Amino acid sequence: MAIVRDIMPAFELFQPASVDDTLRLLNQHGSDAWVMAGGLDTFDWLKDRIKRPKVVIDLSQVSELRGVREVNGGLEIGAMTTLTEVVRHPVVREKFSILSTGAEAAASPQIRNQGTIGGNVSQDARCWYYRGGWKCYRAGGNICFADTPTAINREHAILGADRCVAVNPSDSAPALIALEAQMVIRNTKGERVVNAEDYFIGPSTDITRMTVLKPGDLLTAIRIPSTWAGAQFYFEKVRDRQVWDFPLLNVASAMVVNGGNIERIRIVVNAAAARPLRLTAVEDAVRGKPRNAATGEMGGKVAIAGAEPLRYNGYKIPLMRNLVKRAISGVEEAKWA
Amino acid sequence: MGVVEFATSPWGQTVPIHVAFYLIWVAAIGGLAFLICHAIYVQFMAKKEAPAHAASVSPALAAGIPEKVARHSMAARLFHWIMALAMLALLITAFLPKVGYQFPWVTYHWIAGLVLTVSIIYHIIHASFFMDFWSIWPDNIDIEDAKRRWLRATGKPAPAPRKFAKYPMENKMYHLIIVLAGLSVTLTGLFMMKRVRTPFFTRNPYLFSDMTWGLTYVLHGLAGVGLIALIMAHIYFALRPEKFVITKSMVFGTMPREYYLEHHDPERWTVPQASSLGKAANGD
Amino acid sequence: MPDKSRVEETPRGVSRRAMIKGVIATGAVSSTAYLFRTSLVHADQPAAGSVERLVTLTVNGQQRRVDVMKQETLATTLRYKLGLTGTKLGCDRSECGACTVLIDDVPHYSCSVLTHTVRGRQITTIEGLAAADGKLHPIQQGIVDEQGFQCAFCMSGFIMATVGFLKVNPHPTRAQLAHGISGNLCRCQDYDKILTAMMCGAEKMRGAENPGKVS
Amino acid sequence: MSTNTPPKNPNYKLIGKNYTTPDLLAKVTGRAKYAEDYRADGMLFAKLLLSPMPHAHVRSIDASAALAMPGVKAILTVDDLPAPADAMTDMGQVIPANKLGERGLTNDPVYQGEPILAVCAVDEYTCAEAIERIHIDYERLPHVVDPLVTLRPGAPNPRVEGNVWVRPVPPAPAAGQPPPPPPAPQVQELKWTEADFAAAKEGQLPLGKETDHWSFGDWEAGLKNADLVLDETFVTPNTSHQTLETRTAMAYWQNGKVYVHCSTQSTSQTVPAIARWLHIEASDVVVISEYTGGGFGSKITSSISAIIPALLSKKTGAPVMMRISREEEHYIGRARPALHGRIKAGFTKDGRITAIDMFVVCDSGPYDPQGDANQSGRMVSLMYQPPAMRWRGLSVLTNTPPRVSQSQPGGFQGMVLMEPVLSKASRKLGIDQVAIHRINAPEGKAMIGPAVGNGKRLYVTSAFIKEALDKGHAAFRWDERKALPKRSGTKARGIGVATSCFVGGSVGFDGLFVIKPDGKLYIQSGIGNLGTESVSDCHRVTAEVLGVPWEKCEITWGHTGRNLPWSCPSGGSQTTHAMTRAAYVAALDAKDKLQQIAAKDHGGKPEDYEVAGERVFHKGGGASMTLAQAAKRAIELGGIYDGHELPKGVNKFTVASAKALSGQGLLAIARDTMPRDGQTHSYVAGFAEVEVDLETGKYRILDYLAVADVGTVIHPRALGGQVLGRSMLGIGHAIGQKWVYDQHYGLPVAKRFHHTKPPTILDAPEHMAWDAVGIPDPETPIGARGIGEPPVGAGCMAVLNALSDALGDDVFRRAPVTADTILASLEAGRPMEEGLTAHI
Repeated sequence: MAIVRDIMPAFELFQPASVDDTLRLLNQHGSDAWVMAGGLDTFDWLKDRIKRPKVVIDLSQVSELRGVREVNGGLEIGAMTTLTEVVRHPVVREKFSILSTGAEAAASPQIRNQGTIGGNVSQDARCWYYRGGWKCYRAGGNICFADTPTAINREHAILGADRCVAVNPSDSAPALIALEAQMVIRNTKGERVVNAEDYFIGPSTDITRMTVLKPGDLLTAIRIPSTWAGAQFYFEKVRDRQVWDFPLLNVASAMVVNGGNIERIRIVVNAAAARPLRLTAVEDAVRGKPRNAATGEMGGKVAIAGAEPLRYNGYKIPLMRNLVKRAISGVEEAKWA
Repeated sequence: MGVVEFATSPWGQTVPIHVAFYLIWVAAIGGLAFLICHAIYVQFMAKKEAPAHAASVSPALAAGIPEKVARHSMAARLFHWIMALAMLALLITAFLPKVGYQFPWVTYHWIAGLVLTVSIIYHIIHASFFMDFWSIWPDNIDIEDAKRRWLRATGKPAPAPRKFAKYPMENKMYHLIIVLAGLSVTLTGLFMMKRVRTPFFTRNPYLFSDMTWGLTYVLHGLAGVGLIALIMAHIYFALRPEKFVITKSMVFGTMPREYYLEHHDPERWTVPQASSLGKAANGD
Repeated sequence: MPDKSRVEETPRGVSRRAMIKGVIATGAVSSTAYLFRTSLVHADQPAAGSVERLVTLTVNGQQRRVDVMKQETLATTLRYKLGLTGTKLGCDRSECGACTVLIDDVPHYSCSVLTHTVRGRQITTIEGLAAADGKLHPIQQGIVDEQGFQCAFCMSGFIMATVGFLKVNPHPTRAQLAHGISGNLCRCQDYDKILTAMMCGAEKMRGAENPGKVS
Repeated sequence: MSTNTPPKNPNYKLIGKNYTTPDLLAKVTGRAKYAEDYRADGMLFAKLLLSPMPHAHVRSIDASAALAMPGVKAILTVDDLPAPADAMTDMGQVIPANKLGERGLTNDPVYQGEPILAVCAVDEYTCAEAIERIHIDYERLPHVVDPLVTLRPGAPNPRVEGNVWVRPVPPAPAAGQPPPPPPAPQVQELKWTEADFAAAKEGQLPLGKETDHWSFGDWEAGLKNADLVLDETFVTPNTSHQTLETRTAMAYWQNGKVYVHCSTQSTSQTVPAIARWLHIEASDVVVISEYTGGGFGSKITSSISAIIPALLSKKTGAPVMMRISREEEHYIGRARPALHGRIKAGFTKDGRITAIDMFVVCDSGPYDPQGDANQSGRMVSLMYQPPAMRWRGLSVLTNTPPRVSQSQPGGFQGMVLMEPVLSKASRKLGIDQVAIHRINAPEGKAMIGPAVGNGKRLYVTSAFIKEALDKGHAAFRWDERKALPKRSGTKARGIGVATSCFVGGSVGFDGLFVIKPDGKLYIQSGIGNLGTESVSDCHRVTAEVLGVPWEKCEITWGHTGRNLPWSCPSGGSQTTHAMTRAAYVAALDAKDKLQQIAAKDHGGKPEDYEVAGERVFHKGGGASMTLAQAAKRAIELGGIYDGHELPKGVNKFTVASAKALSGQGLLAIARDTMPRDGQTHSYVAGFAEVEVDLETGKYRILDYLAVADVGTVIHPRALGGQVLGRSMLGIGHAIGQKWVYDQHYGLPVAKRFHHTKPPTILDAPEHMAWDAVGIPDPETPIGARGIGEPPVGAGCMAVLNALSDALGDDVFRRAPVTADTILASLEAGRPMEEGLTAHI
């Protein structure tokens, strides 16, 4: 079969108006069904004719999945809330600014106007071999094209690789994990809630999936507890182009400092592995220490323990070290700045 | 739905990538079906006549047979059980994730694979130089007797089969098949280690062409699912009452004199006389 | 790979298209519709509960009845069924912004919006900006005054993105405006002149809204 | 913010003034029609089937299942294409067709993505499904995507014939005879030795056998007597042109003529190109391209793919549109060839270059040999004025998409290879960057390239780059910025300057317009409308010379069925120079005819009459007539006045148009035969300031200033757009644009914008400005030169020189320079990128 791209193949389109209807459809069509939120990840797969779902279930009409609600000091964000809505929400900006910073770092304005928070955390890997339609492990094959003697893997993983070396590209995910967010997942059997850090899975667990979502599952909401409201936050994304680009690496930290000492801290990096990595070792190492450059340096060194570079991504190790350092002790800006 | 799964290579060519995973179930169900049928057959259909044997043992010779006939040396048993463990580990790590139970399996799998390979190499050397190498391979008599048994089992006239040598026919046949499956699975497996991260050498997935790799995976898969059925059959026979003596001999190393005299032909499996048993036990 | 069933159903597809042609004949659909006709190969009957193909869109204030395939993007509908070719396709992959239109005043990449998802929403394209009497929108005027853009293939997208951004942030600094319209690519890379033109337009807009403070 | 104050000639009413171009209103309202915006009754669609392999032979094609599908109308393969035709230059010189050249479709693909066939159906959905039903049996052939790999002993060749282009030396022209056609280039096999590769140090370009070379002066002595000799290897990137409008085309046949709606940089020049590809008469081709969504060299005369819908239309008897997707554009959309370069340069203590020894390997892609290799040497010889120089080069083939000239072809790569040497020298010798550029800069009729046929070296018409450097030095507050600290906190900052040059104009084209009885000028423009606005800018000269207000000028462009004159290709910065000259001579022709008509009616000699203020009047008062009256008289007089009699020497293309326009008024027609002493070139000096984040390797461009030496400024805003726009093109090459190929499979993995990184508005310098020296070129009447090309190298290298100023030497040795390279190199204290591997 000759390959042709850039024309979407036919599919059956359903536009349920409620979560219940959605779940019923998901249950009915099982693995034939493709859930579409903002569609920005979806359209790439469909237009390339690489993935060909028989049925597309468009969530755009499910109003109950939209919007940000305040729930006892925290927030409950509907999965279909657009990144722009999240970025502009006053409470997010005021209490959980790390999330607005992270979400605003994603993609481009138009994409944020359409892309949803649920879609952003559930998006598929961007490895250019996988996305190019090469039949790799993640695509059900038996090879990783990005980890071969000739592979170009500048954007790939330095940690947690297992056959597949793709990374998770989400910018909002690390912020959510830092905020101890919880993901609300529903299917016809009922509802379950998982911690954001457990929502993402690596290739060693399931090489073909990025999250715990299975056919029939629907991410309905993301809950942010009040735990870290108003804490000191740090988010930084390093990318090639200042807009419209996935992270080479990003870091998010939430910190409570008392008397100059780090009392509580959560720190997460993404695009270093197939899942956002919460750096518990770093958290343990710096907790109780004074918040200063020395502690930052130390945290940075702890962060990169066990990192394994590929041919072209060695830079990610010092980059991760430095970003973690900054996430702990901040940036030393230039005098002229 | 084919037996082999194909994929489109980066050059747009259709190449095999591995066996269709439904074969796991085919093998499992097939194995189960076999042993159920076998059980039913043995239970109800097989002729219940006392096995008539061509010549019976001369009392003089029988007298010399020790109480416990040494069958498997410690070394041989050790090998068998290590291999068995490795094999089980391989099957579990290979197939559980495929049937939905996810866990990081790759490392365990290749480690178990190495254990299996080493034990097989050991076995080959040991069997070739320290054991009666030919004792496990079917000989003319086995084949002739197999025919006789079949004719008699189906009620046709045929001369009585002779007693077995050291290993019953089924045993020998099974070994033959397991050798084939085992060798293909380990050889392909060794090459496939070139595609995962191991401490031994740098990965090179481009060692072979897409097609060669595909066939390697297919062979590995076929042998793999084949082993599911084989192992099931093996365990089944090991647990059958009439074969249990043999199973015990794989644990303790010896089988009782009576069983030996009833099933085995001292002419074809000469065991050392009682006097020299001690010596014989440490290695035949 | 494409399932045979679809091809066998073609006869039905054709008859269905004939019905749609009828609709076209009534003038409800722009006469360009048939140029990018509903595909024969994809003209099968919808499954129970799935979307109906005949939809009503509100484009530049007008109601337009149009026959839309399930996988059809808004850009395709606008360009090939409603004849609104001012909306350009530069990448068809939400990577260039040339196809930017306003949906309920919010800029979207029309190449990455299924037409079926915008039923009942207000769509504004470049053709809908200038006043009925032909008076240019202040942003358009700003470009004319400053000779913004070179080849201008990206222009309508840039204009729609700017108009959408200014609705939320009418008093941007040059840097803020740059961020606001950073979802649009210009390959002539006339970015400096574009920003100058857009800032000029923004000024005019503020002037137009409160004529008192025209600077 | 463009702070530009080009000195304007006070006598000019239009030249040097901003105005609203005639195409702008349609653009801002979305009414402007680009190729894909046209519709025709019963229009069918076409889609391409692309080769999945980088090098293969098609054994067989089974399209039966596809053709059996309802809605599928036709399939076009290479067998349906006309044989390649020879080309003919304006001088009537025949350029034999390249037998190994590209044909649009092929059974022997030489790069992944090369079109094998096209399917035509009622819509694209059907096309796509049909393509998936086509089975093609390929024989895979060895491939190579890295020019240095194919030069290794025993390495595969990208084409069956070999791996390098060799151009046999043309025989010397016989006395009095026109030069014989240049012999067709040939592909041969060339392998370097293991010793060649071993001789090069890590990261250094091996110097194996070349296929082409030239030299002037005693370069060996120059290097020997130098106080400082640098030997630097640098690699420039392959970059797709990535015009925002892909090369979509729609075509149909009417009364034996083919009408092609395509995307092209040039209008009249596209007619013969399409005629040649279709192997039909130029008079049977009508090109419609009123608006083109960018070219940058990739659409100089449209694209060969435009013949596919034309031929399908012939086959099906219906109009056919072939939309080209962004991914397809990556394959057939053309790209700038990468140059691997190594330059050995000698300097005196005070920074003057003593000699340059330059070696380049040009990745020419699978088809035609690219001139970039040779041009890089020529431009280095002009920009840095070495007293002695040797240039050696190879044009190597690879199984990657076809290359073609991109803004400042070769010149750009020359600057990118030489500027790092210059800035390193400035640090080693402790000489200011601006000073070292100034001391080596060309001046006046500066020499360029090696000696030609007559044994003499060629020279340029003029060069005022020193003035540009001085202007920029002041405007950029260079010395103030230089005095600032280089490091603070986690940041480092630096400033950089770079000079750049390229061909700035050609000669010999035609002007054509009619003064009608309504007193208006109806100007015919054969110039392409690709956004530079030269399509109308050049004709401001006509109005200026005749003293007609711009409001009374109507310009017809973009449709060769509307009687356009023969114009230069809109490429290589020729247009402003060539077409202002053509407009000027046409205006003189009109003036001459007006004076003659006035003399006829009112007595006296033509030279007694003056043309100004829309009138032709007797010097010192008295008789006069309006242009409207003169136009009426011209029709009455007929003959040469209304175009019934046409002058000799004008291109036949223009003659045909003039005939169609005759009798409508006073017809002005002329070919530019004005003298020119020297080769016209333009120059730009770029200044940049960057800030590098030492912990992430990311850098921001804080400020950028470009000062252009382009002679007289015709249209400031359009010029500003060109100077800063093309500077950004160069900056894109500095900060991120690239190709990425997997060498094992020979396939691209970077096909999307977020992979190939064209700069966004947020990657542009935070502050940008431009200026122009504004000194007229002495060798052309209006004094205007072209500007499209030279800003590219200036933009790229001003930024990279600023980066070196901030970080010091040996951090990077190829472009683009991205965060990963900077961070890894700073971490290791040496260049950490793979210096020579292509497409990483």
